[in-house]
Amino acid sequence: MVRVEFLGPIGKEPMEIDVKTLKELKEILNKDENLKEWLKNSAVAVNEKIVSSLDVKLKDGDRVAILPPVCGG
Amino acid sequence: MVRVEFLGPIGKEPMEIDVKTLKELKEILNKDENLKEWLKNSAVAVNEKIVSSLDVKLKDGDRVAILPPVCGG
Amino acid sequence: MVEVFKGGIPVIDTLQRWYEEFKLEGYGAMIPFIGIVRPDNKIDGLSFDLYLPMLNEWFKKWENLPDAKIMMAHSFGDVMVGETSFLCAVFTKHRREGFKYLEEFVEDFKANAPIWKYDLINGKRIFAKDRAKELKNAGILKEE
Amino acid sequence: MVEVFKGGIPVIDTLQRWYEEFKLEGYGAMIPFIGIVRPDNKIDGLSFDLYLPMLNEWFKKWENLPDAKIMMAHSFGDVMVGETSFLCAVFTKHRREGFKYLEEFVEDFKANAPIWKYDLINGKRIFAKDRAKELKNAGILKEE
Repeated sequence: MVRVEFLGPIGKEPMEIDVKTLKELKEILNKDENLKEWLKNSAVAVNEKIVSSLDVKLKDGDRVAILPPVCGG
Repeated sequence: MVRVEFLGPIGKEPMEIDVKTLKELKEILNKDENLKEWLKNSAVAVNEKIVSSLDVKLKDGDRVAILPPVCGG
Repeated sequence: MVEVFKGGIPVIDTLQRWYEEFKLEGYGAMIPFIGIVRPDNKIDGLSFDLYLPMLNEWFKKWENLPDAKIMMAHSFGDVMVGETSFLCAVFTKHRREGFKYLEEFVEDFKANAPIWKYDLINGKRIFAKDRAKELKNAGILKEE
Repeated sequence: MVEVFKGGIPVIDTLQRWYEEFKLEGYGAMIPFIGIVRPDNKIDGLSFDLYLPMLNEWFKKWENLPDAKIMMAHSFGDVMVGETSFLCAVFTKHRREGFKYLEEFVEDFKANAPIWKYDLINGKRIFAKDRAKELKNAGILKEE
């Protein structure tokens, strides 16, 4: 199982999902119409590191974060 | 009379001198061998403003400052 | 580690602590940056969410510079107008590296720190979408 | 007016006073610069002479900027290692003007403020000739 967190203004509770790749995760998350909008401009981190490709294997216990546009300070 | 102040490391007491121009003052100050060295790299202010030319008339009560190289902070 | 505070940062206490900690370490310049909440857009204040594990991960590359020390604090939750939500300080031997590092650090922070800002208006918390910037590789999960 | 202090500047008290004075004036960025005396060249400290009338005259052009507020303090007399001899703070609406003004201000200060620095070594006060810079139009009274 992979834990998916939705940060900041997305305002969605974390999910535990049984997926093996980011591609699979993409399919599932895009089914949620509200989330779909956020995915257009959100970055994705796996275990606190931003990823640049969907060819990332996920293993049991990995943490995925969906990161909408930021503005600190 | 003009008041001449020697700032910072020059370490000379202020003088009251009867001169009408900076040219005249230059003649007088260069007679002091120690001062002569400082005059090579010192700027001159008349009434707190740095001057760029010797063609400055001095009047009674003017304040002249001899300013050696600076380093604040 | 980034120092985090619920609500406004205790600016003066924090600066004092950092100053005392590093004033005898051979740094000739301490340059802080204090981000104060401005009374703009009729807001009562701002509010922040942080993703702390990633914030600390991001900060690591600034914590171990060979020729500078950088300290940083940020608020989470509500910060009222006139309070401070972001505080940092760069310590360097000479001033010029200090100016350079401060600017580079703050720009990197603005672009990459995982922090989300909201306006507080009439008791509501509204995402500051207009001021937010996409992180690198944003949109990777977008449906083609 | 430049604030002057005999010996080291009370850094934290001064920053607090400036912060409280301007935090509600619509400035989003306060960027101080703190010049700390480094334990270099085996000095016990530094010492300073100021020409105050001209220092204040020089500072005037920085006091009335349309889009920034700049505050400044400097020591005269002896300042020991670890103490602060120069303190300033730039307040601007946004950070970028703040970075720009801070750097311009400090460079102008270093080149043009009528201040003389001495090393304190074994109880002696030695002019820091190697670090001193000629003012503009220097040498005007030099004998041809």
